[in-house]
Amino acid sequence: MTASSAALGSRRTVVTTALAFVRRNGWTVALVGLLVAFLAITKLLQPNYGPAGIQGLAISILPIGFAAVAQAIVVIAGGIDLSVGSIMALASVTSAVLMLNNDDLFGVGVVIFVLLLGLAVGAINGALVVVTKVPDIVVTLAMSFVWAGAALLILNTPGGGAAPWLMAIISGPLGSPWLPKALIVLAVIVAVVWIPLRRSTFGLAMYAIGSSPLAALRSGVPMARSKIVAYALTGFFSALGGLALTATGGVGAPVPGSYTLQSVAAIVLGGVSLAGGRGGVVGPIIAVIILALVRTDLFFAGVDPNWSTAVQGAILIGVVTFGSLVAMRKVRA
Amino acid sequence: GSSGSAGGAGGAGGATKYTIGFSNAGGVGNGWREAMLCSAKAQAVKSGNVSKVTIIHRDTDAPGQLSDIRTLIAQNVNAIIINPSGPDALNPAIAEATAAGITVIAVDASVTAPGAYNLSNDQEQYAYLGASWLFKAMGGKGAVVYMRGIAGHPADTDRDKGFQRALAENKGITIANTAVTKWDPVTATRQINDIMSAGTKFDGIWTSGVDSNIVDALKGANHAYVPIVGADNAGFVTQLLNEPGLKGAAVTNPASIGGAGVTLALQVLSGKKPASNTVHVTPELWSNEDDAGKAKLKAAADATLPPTWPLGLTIQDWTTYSKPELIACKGPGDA
Amino acid sequence: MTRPAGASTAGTAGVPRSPSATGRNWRQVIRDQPLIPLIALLAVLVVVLEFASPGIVNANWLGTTLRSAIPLAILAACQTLAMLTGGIDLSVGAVASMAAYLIGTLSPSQGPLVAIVIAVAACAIAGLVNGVGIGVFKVHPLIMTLGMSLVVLGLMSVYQLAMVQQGVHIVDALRFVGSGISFGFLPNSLIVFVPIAVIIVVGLRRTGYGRLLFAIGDNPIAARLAGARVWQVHVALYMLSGILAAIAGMLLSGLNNTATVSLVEQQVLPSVAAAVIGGTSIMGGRGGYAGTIVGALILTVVTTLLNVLEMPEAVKQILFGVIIVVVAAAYTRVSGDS
Amino acid sequence: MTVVAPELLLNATDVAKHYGAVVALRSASLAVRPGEVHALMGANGAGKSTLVKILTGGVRPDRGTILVRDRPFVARSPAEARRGGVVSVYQEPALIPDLDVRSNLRLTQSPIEATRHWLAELGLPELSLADLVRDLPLASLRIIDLARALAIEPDVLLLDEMTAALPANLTERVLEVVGRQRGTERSVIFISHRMIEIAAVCDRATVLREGETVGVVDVTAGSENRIVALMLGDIASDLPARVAAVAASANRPADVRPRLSARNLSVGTKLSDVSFDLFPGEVLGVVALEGQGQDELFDVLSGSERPSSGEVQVDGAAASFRHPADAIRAGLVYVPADRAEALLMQRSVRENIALPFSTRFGAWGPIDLRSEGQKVDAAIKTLQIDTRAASEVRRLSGGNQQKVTIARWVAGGIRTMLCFDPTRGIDIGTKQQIYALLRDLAAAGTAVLLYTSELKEIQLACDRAIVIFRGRIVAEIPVADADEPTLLRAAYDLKPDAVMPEELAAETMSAEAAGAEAAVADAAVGAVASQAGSGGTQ
Ligand SMILES: Nc1ncnc2c1ncn2[C@@H]1O[C@H](COP(=O)(O)OP(=O)(O)OP(=O)(O)O)[C@@H](O)[C@H]1O
Ligand SMILES: Nc1ncnc2c1ncn2[C@@H]1O[C@H](COP(=O)(O)OP(=O)(O)OP(=O)(O)O)[C@@H](O)[C@H]1O
Ligand SMILES: [Mg+2]
Ligand SMILES: [Mg+2]
Repeated sequence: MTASSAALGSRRTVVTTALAFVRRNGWTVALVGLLVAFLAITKLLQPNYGPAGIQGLAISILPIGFAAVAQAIVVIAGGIDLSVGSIMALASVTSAVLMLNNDDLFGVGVVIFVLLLGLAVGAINGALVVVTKVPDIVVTLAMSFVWAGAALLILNTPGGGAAPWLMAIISGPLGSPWLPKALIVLAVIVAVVWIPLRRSTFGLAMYAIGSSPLAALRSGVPMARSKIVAYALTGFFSALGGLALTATGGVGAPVPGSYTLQSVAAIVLGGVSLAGGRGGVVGPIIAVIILALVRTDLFFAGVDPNWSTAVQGAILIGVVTFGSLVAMRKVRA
Repeated sequence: GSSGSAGGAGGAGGATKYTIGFSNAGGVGNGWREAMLCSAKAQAVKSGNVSKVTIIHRDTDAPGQLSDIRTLIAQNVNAIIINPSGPDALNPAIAEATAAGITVIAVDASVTAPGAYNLSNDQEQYAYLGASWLFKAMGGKGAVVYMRGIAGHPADTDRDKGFQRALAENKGITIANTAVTKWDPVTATRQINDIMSAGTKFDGIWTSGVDSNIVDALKGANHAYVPIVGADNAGFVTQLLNEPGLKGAAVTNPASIGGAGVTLALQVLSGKKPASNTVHVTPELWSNEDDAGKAKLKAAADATLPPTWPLGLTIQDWTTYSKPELIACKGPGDA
Repeated sequence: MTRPAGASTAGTAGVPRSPSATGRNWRQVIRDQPLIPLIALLAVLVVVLEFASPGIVNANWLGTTLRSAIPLAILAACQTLAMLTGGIDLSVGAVASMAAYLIGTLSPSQGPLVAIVIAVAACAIAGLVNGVGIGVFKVHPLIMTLGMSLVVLGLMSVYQLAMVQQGVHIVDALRFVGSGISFGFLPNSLIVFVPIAVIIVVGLRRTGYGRLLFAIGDNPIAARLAGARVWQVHVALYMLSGILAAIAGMLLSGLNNTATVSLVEQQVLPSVAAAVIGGTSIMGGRGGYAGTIVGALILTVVTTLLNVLEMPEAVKQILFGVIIVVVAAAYTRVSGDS
Repeated sequence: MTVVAPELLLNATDVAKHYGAVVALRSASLAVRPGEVHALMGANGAGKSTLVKILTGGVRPDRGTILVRDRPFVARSPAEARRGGVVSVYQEPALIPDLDVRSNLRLTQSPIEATRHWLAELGLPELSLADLVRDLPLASLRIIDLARALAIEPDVLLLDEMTAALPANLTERVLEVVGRQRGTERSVIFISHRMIEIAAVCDRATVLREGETVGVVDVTAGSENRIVALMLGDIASDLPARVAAVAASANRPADVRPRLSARNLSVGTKLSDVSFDLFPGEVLGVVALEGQGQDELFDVLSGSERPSSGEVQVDGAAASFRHPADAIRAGLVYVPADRAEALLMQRSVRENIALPFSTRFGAWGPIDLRSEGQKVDAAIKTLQIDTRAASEVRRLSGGNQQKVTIARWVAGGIRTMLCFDPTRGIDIGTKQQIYALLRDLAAAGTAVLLYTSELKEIQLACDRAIVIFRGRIVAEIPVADADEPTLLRAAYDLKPDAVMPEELAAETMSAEAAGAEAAVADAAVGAVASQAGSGGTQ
C-alpha cells in the first residue's frame, strides 16, 4: 500500500469499516429500512397512530420477541427448538401459580426461579439432543409435547396471577411517551445477555458448532457442553417469553400459542440461516416488529382479517424467496 | 347484501352514526367465531345506526389482543366489542379505551375491567343445563361419557364447573370415560371409537361442541343410541330431528352473541345503560323428547348450513336481522 | 488387461470378526430390516392394550384402528417423501382440509366428481407452489410450507364466508370409503390405501424417481452432477404431497362426516411423528414408507391405549413426547455410527 | 544430518481401534524422536488417519499406550491434546466457515502475531485476518491451519495429507517449513501419499499396513522401494510393469475429428480465451497451480457454470450447457476431486453407480433391475471395487469411493470424461489402477481431460498436457517432454531456464526472506526433478 496522510487513512478506515459493516449486516440494515418504511405507512394510513399504538405494539411483541431471540440462539448454534412455545407455557403457569397472593420480594424470587427453570428445561433438551444423537428437530418436537403436558399438570386452565410490579415493569412509557417500557425491557435484557455472550469465547463457540461441527471439534470447542449451553440459553429466553406472557396477561396460560413456528418464521426473516452459524438476534427482533406492523397496516388499510392471514403467509414466502434470490445472485457474481 | 349498502347510504344524513370495533382473538377458520362476526355485522346494518364495523380477527393471545384493542382506540371508534382471550389480561387497554370515552363490551366470555360491560353466554349454566337433562334422561343412574373441549381453555373450565355441579346432584351417575376432544372432530371421533372398542359400557354422552360426529360414530359402529347432549350445531340438530331412536338435546350457545353485543353497545351509546354491567344470555335447551323442544329444533334446523355452524342465529330481544341477512355477512358499507 | 486380484483389496483393511461380532450382527439385522423391531414394538403395544382393557383386541377393534391409521399414514407418506429429500411438509394439514372443504361445498352445485377434481387440482397447485419455492428459489421447506399453510388457511377462511349459504355436503362415496368397514374388520379405505402404499413402497425402491428422492436427500450436489434436475424432483415431490394430502383430507372428511377449513390441522405433527418413528431420517437419504405405515399404526394404538387408560391430557402429552424420543433414540443407536 | 537425542519424544505402542467389525488399527506403534520429521506411510485404509485422531484426542483407542516424553499421555479431545503439546492439521480444514480468520484464531486461543509470522513464512503474507473463512480458497485454509498449528509451537505436529490439496508452489513452502523443524526440540509426523515429499523432508518413516506397523525405515536415497514394498505387501512387484504399459501410449491418425473443442472460453476474470481440442482416444492433461482457472474450465465443460464468452463444441457442433444434465447428454461426464461432492454416502454402491441412469425425467419410471444389475456389476468388476461394505458407500475406503465415482460413468459407457484430480489422497496401488483405467478407456476411444495436482501423473497417464496460468493456456507440452521441472516452470509461466521474476517471488514468499528463499526453492525444484528422474528408471 502506498503512503498516505494519517487523516486520510483514518477516514478511509471509517468508511471502509462502515461499508464492511453494511456488507456483513446487509440483511439487518435492509430490515431497519423496511421497519422505517412500515412505520411511515402506518402513520400515513392512520394519522392518529401515536404513543398508544406504539405502546400496544411493544407489549404485543414482547413474548414473541423473546421467543425469537431464544430460537435465534439455538439455530445459530446449529440446532432448532420446536419446544419454545411449550417452555413459554410452562414458565408462564409456573410463575403465575407461584406469584398468586405472594408479596413482591417473593415475586422476584419467582422470576429468578422461573428463569433457572427455563435454563434447566433447555439444558434437558440440549442434553437429550447430545446424548441420543437424534436430530434436534425431532427431539424438540417430542419435548414440546412433554413441556406442554407439564404446563397442563401445573395449571389446567388459565389462572394464578402476576405480581403487580411485574405487570408495571412492562406497561406504560419511560420518559418520552414514544418509548414504551416493554421495548426497553426487551432491548435491555437482550443486550445484557447477548452482547457479552456474542463477544465471549462461548459466543464464538456457538457460531462455530453451528457453522461446522467437525471444524469446531477440531478447533477444541467443547461440543456437547456448547450445545447444551445453547439450548439452556434458549430455554432461558423462552422462560422470559413465558414471564412476558404472565406479565401481559396477568395470568398463567397453560396452552402454548403458536409461538414456536412464529419464532422460526421470525428468525428466518431476521436473517438467521436455518443451516446454522449465521445471523444474530437484532434482525429477528426487528422482523418480529415488522410482522406485527404488517398486521396493523393491513387492518388500517381495511383488509378483511381473513385475507391478512393469507397475506402474512405470502409475505413470509416472498421475503424468504427474495433473500434466497439475493444469495443466489451473490454466489453467481 | 344490498340492504347493507342501502342502509349505510340512506342513513348518511339522518340519525347519529357510530363506528364499532370488534376484536376477536381466536379461531381463524372456526365456524362459530365466523358466525359471531357475521351476526355483529348484520345487526349493525339492521340497526341503521352504525356507519362501520371494523374487525380485528386473528389467532392470538392476550398480548396480541391488547395491541389490537389499542389499534382500535387509535381508530377512534365509538365502541369496542371484545371476545376476550382472558378475564384480566386486557384490563390495561380496556381502561385506556374507557378513559378515551369508548364503550367496551365483552361478549362470549367476561372481563374484570370495571368500565366494561359483559354480555356472555353463561358457560357454566350451559353445561349444567345439558348435564341435568342428560342425567334425568338416563334415569338418574348409569355411566356417562364426558367429552370436554380444550384442556386449559376458559370456556372449557366453566363448562366443567357446571358439569361437575350437575354430577354432584345426581349420585347415581358415574363417569365412564373422560375424553379431551380439543374441539377437534377428528380427535373426538377417534376417542368415541376407542371407547366403544374398549367395550366401555355407557348410558349417556355429554359432549362439548363436537356432537354430530359422535352420533355418526355411534351409527357407524352399530352402537345403540344413548341419550346425548350437544350444542345447537346445524348437523346435530338435523340428527336430533331425523335420526330414528336418537334421544338427545341441544343446548344453545348462540354465536349471535356478537350481534347482541352491537345492540348493547348502541344502547349504551344512546344513553340507555343496563342496570348491571354484566348481562348473561341464558342458554336454552332443546330436547327432541318434548314438543316444545321439538318445535324449537324444527324452527332452527337448517340442513343447508355446514354441520358445525351454530343455529342460534338470533337472540330474542337482542338481534333483529333475518337469517339471510346474517348469512350474507356484510357490514355497513360493505359491497 | 488383467490385474491380480490382490490389487483391489490392498486398499482396504482386513475385516476380521471382533469380539462383539454377535452384538453387531443383531444390530446389522435391525439396521437392514428396521421393520422387525417396529413390528415387535407394535405387537407389544397391542398386548399392553389388551391387558389394559381385556377384550378390546378383536376384529371390530382392528377395523376401527386401521380406519383411523390410514389417513394418518397417508399424511405421513407426505412427510416421508419430503423427509427423504431432507424436507418436511407442514402444509399438509391446511391443504388436506382445503380438499375436504372444497369438496364439501362444491359437490352440491358441481357434482361430486367435478368437486373432487377441483379439490385435487387446488391441492396440487398448492404443492406446485411449494415445490417451486423449495426447488427453484431454494426456500427452506420448513418456512415454505409453513407460509403455504397460512396462505391456504387464510384463503379458505375467506372462501368459507362466501360459501356459508352453500352448506357442506359430504359426498356419499367419500363417506362409504372413509368410514365404512366391510366383513367386520376391513375398512373400505383400504381400497384407496393399499394401492397408494404399494406404489410408494415399491416405487421408492424400483423407480428412477424413488432413487432420486433418496439421492437428493443424501447429497443434492452429487445428484445434480450426475445429471438430475433437482428442482424438477422437488416440484414433483411437493405436488405429489399435495395430492396425497388431498386424499387424506377426503378420507378424513368421509370418516368424520365433516368438512371444516381446519379439519386436518391436528394431524400434522402426528404425521411427522409417524414418519420419524417409522425410521425415516429427517436429515434425508434414509428411510422408507413401510416403516412409516407401522409408525402410524403404533401412534394409533398408543392413542387408543392412552384413551382407554383415561390418562389426563397432561400425562397423555408427556407420554406421547417421551415415546417419540425413546423410539427415535433407539433408532439412532442402532443405525447410527456412534 | 541431525543429532538425534536418544530418548523418544512420542512413543505409541500397540494401539488398536475397531469400529464394529472393522479393524481400523490392529496394533500400531510409532516412535518419534525429538527433532525429526517422521513419515507415517500406508495404503488407503491402513490406519494413518485413525492413528492421528487417536494421538490428538479425536478418537478413543481400544488399547495401547501413548507416552510423550516418557509420561503417559491421555487426550480426550483435540483441545486437550493441544494443551499436552500434540497438535494435528487434519485432512480437512478445521476452520469455521462463518467466522473470520481472527475469530478462528481466538477460538483456538492461537497467538495472533505468531500466526501472522507463519502465514508469511508459508507464502500468504497479505492475508487479511478480517476475511471470512468461507470466502477463502481451500489452499489458503490449509495454510492457515498449518500456520495456526505452528504458532503454538507444539512438541509434536501431525500433518495428515497436508499437501494433498495444495498447488505446487505452496507445497514447496510447506516442505521447506517442515524441513526447518529438523534438529529442533520438536518433531513433525508427516503423512502424504507422495513419495517425493517424503524423500524431501523426512528422516524416518513408519509404515502401516492393515492397521499394523510393519516397519520403520530410514529415509535415504532408494528407500522408497522398501517403503512401497512394506506398504503394499504382495502387489508391489506389479508396479513397474504398469508404469511401462502406460508409456506405450496411443498414436492418433491424422484425420480424426476432435471430440471436444474449447473455443475462446472465458469465465469472468478467472478464465480467458481458452481454446484447445480433445481427441477421441487421448488423455489430455491439464496442469495449473491452484486457482489459475482450471476449476472454472471444468465447471464450464461439465455444465455447472456458463462461460461469459466463447463456445464449447462437441463433435464439431456448438453446445451450450445450462445444467450438468446437458453436458451428460452431450457425452461429457465429470468426476470431481471431492468425493463428498460426487457420492451418496448413505446409499449403496449399486445405487451410486446407477444414479445417472435415473436422472432424466424420462427415466423416473420403473427400473429394469436385471439390466441395471448387469451394468453395475460389470462396472464394479472393471474397476475392481471392493464391495464388502457395499451397503453404504461411506463405509468404503477413500480409494474405493473414488472408484465408485468413476464406475458410475463407466457403467453407462463414456464418450468424454472430465477428471478433476481423481487421485487426490489415494494410495499408490489405487492410483496405478486409475491410470490404467484411463489408458484402457482411451484405448477404447474415450476422450479424457485430466486435471492433476501431481505433475508426475502427466507422464504416467497422459498423451499431452496443456498448462494454464492466470486463466490462459500458456503452453502445450507433448508427454515425452512433460517432466516435472518442465511442467512446473510452465505452470509458473517461466520461459525455459529463466529466473523467477521478482513479482512472482514476492507473491509466494515473505518479503524479507525472498532472496534467501529463492535459492531454496530452486533447490527444491532440483530435488523434485532428480526424484522424478529416479522414479522413471525404476
Ligand atoms: N463408518 C464406517 N463403518 C464401517 N466401515 C468403515 C467405515 N468407514 C470406513 N470403513 C471401512 O474402512 C475401510 C477404509 O476406509 P477409510 O475411510 O479409512 O479409507 P481411507 O483409507 O482413508 O481412504 P483414502 O486414503 O482414500 O481417504 C473400508 O474398507 C471400509 O469398509
Ligand atoms: N468412523 C469409522 N467407522 C468405521 N471404520 C472406520 C472409521 N474410520 C476409519 N475406519 C476404518 O479404519 C481404517 C483406517 O482408516 P484411516 O482413515 O486411519 O486410514 P488411512 O491410513 O488414514 O487412509 P488414507 O490414506 O486413505 O487417509 C479403515 O480401514 C477404515 O475401515
Ligand atoms: Mg487418512
Ligand atoms: Mg482417509
